Amino acid sequence: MSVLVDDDTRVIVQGITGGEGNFHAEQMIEYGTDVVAGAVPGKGGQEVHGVPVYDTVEQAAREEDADASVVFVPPAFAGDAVFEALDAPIDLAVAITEGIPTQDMATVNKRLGEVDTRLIGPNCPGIITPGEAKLGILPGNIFSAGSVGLVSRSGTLTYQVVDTLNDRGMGQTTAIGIGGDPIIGTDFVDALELFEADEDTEAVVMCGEIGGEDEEEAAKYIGEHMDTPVAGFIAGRTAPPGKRMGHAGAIVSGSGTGTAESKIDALNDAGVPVGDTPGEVADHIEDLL
Amino acid sequence: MSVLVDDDTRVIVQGITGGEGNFHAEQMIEYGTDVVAGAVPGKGGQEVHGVPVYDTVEQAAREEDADASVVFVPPAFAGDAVFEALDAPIDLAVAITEGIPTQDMATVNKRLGEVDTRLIGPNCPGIITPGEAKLGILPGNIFSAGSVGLVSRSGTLTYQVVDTLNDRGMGQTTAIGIGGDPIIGTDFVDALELFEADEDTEAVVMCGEIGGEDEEEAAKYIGEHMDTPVAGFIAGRTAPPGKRMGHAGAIVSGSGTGTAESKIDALNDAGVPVGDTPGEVADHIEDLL
Amino acid sequence: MKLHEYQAKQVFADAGIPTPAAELAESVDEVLAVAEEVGYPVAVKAQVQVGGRGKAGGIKLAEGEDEAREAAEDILGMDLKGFHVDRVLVEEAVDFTNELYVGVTMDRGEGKPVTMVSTRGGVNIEEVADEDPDAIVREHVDPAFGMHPYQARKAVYEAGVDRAIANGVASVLQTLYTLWDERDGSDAEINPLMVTADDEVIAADAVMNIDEDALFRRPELAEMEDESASGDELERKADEYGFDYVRLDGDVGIIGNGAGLVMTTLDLVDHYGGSPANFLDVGGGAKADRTANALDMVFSDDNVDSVVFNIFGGITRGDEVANGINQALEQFDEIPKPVVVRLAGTNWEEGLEILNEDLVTVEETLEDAVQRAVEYAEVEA
Amino acid sequence: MKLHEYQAKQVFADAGIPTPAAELAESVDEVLAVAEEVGYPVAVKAQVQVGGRGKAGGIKLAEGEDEAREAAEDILGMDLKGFHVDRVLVEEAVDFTNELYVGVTMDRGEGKPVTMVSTRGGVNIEEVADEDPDAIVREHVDPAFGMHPYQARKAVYEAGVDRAIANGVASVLQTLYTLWDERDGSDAEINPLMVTADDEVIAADAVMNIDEDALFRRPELAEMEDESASGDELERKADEYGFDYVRLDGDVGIIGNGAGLVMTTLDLVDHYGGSPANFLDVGGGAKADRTANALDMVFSDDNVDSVVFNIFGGITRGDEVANGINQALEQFDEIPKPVVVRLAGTNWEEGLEILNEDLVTVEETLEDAVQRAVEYAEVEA
Repeated sequence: MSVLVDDDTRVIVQGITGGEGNFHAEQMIEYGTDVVAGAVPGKGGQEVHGVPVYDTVEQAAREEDADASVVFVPPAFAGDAVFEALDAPIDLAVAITEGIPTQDMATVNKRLGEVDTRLIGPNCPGIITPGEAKLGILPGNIFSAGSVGLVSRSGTLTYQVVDTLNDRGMGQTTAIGIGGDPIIGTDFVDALELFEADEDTEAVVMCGEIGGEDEEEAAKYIGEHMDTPVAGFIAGRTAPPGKRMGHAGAIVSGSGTGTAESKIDALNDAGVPVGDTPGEVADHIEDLL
Repeated sequence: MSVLVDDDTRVIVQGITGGEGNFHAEQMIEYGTDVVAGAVPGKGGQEVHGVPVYDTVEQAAREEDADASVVFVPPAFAGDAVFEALDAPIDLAVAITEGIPTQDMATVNKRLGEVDTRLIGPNCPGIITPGEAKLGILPGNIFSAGSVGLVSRSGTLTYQVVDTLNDRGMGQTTAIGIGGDPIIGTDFVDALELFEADEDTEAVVMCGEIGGEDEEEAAKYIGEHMDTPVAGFIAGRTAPPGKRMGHAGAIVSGSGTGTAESKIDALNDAGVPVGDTPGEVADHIEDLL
Repeated sequence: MKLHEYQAKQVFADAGIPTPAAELAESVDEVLAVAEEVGYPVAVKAQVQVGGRGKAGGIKLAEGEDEAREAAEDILGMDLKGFHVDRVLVEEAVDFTNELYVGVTMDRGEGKPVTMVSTRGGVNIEEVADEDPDAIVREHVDPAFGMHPYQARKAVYEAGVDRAIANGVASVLQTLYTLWDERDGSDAEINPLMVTADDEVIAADAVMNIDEDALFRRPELAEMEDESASGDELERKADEYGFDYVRLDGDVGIIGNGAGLVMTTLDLVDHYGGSPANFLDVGGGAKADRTANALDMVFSDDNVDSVVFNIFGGITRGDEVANGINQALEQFDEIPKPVVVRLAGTNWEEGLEILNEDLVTVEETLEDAVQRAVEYAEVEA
Repeated sequence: MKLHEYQAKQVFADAGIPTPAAELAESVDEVLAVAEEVGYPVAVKAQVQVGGRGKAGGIKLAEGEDEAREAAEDILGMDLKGFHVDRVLVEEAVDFTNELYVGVTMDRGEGKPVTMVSTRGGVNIEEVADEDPDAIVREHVDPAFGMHPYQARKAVYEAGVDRAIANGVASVLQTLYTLWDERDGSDAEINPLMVTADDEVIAADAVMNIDEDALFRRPELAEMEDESASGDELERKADEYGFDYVRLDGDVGIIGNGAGLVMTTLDLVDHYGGSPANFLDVGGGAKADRTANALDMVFSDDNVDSVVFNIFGGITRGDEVANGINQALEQFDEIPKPVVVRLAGTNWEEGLEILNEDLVTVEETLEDAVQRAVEYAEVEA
């Protein structure tokens, strides 16, 4: 078992004729993902990497019986592309695009409350179930199948943690990069709920960052609702308050909330050990398994 | 029993300091309606007819524990006033105002799908439970308590039908004027559902009009779901197609739908007798009771 | 409120929708001058607000000056379904390979806007809607979000529009929705949207109707309103008085308060063998002067042989109506047509006491009042 | 992107929010001329994008010409928290009876815009938020509907604003929301919104920050962007190179790909007893020239004693990074600071083969690389 995606997931790639979309569609196919269609307005009827392209997501979903879509569309048009996926409808949309205007995401967020589609991202590396399917830009070769669930706000930090887990022989059920933007579709709590419900996930690594209060909410959820053990990591403990560190989300706002300290405290209070280094996180998971 | 309003209903009057609002608030109070507050921005702290006025509907609802609001606000501001009532929140909003721009009502309609508040109107005479409460501009003295439910798109036609019923000694449980605008909050089917669920309503008169397809939908609902007998009346049988007859809703559009003939046929097919005159409607109700 | 074709085209063009080169002309000389400017062939199009202008001879094509003069002479000053033509649009005739339809309106059943695209443009779209509804693709818009660009593309591709022009058509539809939304449109349509040999699209006709209730916040459109918009003198008068009025072809004049009740009065006239001359709703709370104006309206109609005046008081008070009727009738030496009055509801008894029964016939019930008016009309006719 | 006070005030004034009479001045003479025009007393305000300008001496009140000259001489040319002041706003000093706060921002927790009103204006609003959160009324806005007028009124009445000015404040808040919404604001604030003795409201300060990701569709705002906005030369350079860069005060230079991983690298430097000199994210898919630029940045920082270069390849390929490092370092006769490289992920083996180990120290794990860089820094320091 796994979370959200597996080798039965039938995937559309929005923007498959663009540079990024084209490259990563190929990577996904090579990894074994069942990419069944592309969707690019005006490019219907073409084929890319042996996959038929449709003019609209709705057409692609209907004709190819797809249930997920990965969005590689430039930021100016990505909000519209995500709406198109939500309304197609489709079960899962994964938005890789970085730099979508925040107000566009606020209206997407409103729509998410009205439909059954789940959104991962934007500004995220995607989701992978090792050995089965990957939707996004995660480098497939560094993941290995196993029993640890992983959820992270950051891409390369995920890879670092996965690498450390692999070194200890601990593979992953599914890894979800939820993205670093201020407004995202799937947050820590949503992801943790999925891992809690997944029989094969025996422990979860949660990689947070300074800024916002998602990690604090996640700690609350873990304390109140989770049986599956969780170990945490919080990046940005040495970041000075008020400085923008890459991710728009990683701004320490207000006083006392959103800091690494408040997040680590909240997690510890919920019984979640937090590692100082990726190695320590792996230690904790070893203990918990 | 009755439908939606009774002598326990605690009513706010939005626009109570305006001409219409002031006059009808007094009429409502005289009729015995429990008017507990007025709401007019900038007029908070005043009293009108012994009723305290608040600056916002939310304040009025909270302070006076109100559960309904009647909107007497000029058309340019009425859409906003209805939104305010929906979000207060309140259980029932009755919009009397005529001439609200249709696009304003389209956004109100969207919001109605997200909240639990019921809206009656706009451009309607309101709702009355004879002897208990009236919310709107219906002349209280012409109604009498009894066992007939009444739902109508038109104000004065309602009075005509009620007058005829009274002449035969048939009083009303509740009468609802749903309004004649293209977009309204409560339609025939909604009102019929309420009457079907009301134990005291033994028969229902439904007064429709040419235009739209609400009567056809109502006929379908009656045929499939109603045990309470219904008699119908359709105004506009001699109206030429395409001519605007007062109510914006009363435009015969398309061919074959929205005409008096299609509505009468649909009702007859659902077993609903339709009177040619108000007197014939009363005859039918006498037969059905 | 309906915009003229030339006004709607101006609004569309200002928003970036391609329209043919054209100018308004009010005389034969102006027609020839404009035709010279835009270049032959040209279409000469009567600017009156009726459907089916082409079939009625209100649109003519001219290959050169002689034909243009002939067309101008034929159309300017003609009577088109009751409307006097005093202006024509002289427009570049567009060479097209295909005709589409795009439109936006409010779907009252759904309570939300709907946009429409069809490759069956250039014909009576209502007929297409009846005979082959699937030939018109409908895409509803959530009014809170507005139209997403993907929706315009989806509608266009679903309608089977050629991929070569799909972007152009989607862009026109998106702009049309925005116009409709921002100008409080009731309907906005382009039929046909012509496709040229080099895959350009161009709005060859333009319909833009505005929600009357929203004109207060669209002053730039309100000032386009045309006093002569209605071809019927009485209907223009009703506009002045602020009545909801529709002229019909019977002989029983009808006045009442509230659309539903007035329609019912019409129906009863028909039911009792008469024929309604009009629909006239004086509205709620009608005071004495409105009552007098309403009688003036109905008396002015030569077809009317008798009048039924049916008021059920709610906001409207019977005593005020009665005063209005007395005032209006007392100025006549002889009452022009017999008037039957029925008052019910608020203050009906006071009203009946006030009414001068030398001038009117009073009936207690609606049915009796209508029957009496029908009888009078039969006698007068 | 932050607008200067004078720019934000212009945007607000254009939208109809009252602002004091004011003009920009770049010399003492200009200050005096403007002061004469707007009339004494005036405020002379440094136009640099830092908080707490007043406390730092960047805002001075002048009752007459002498004080104005003094203020101008003091402020023009001063160094304000690292920013050189070359422009001041000379503004009519408003006589006020009360100071309010109004603001709009995105509530990321709720994922929707929030508008705020407080009667505790004129002070550090963050302190109010901490000490007495209920003194700030928050009204969330559904972004699909936009702000309903009733919401502005509700927020204003709930905040306890006097009824006499409630309409004025509600109208300012509504306009502020519309501006924020239509210009892709991240924050829009007026603090204080001054209330005058005759119940007028006037924006005495103005904050308007724009979502960088949306500047592409706000060209009129993008062109207000100020090249000198950052006071730090290296941060300006990072802007040019398109790096996410923050200068810190330690001695270990840090380069990496991906914000989370770079922050983790900073944390590890700290964990192993070192002190980070900067945050530098080269981003995804960094090619050779970006790699070289990143090294140039870090070498330019005099505080840096050693560099750790940590790449975990996903989109970014280890071989390309290695080439970039070689290219950048081969141009030096002597490497300015010791560089520790750790490559993992996509093509890391190819990368290690390419890397010139005469120029850099290679470590296999993140922990080892950081520890080595910390050691080097200790030696160099």
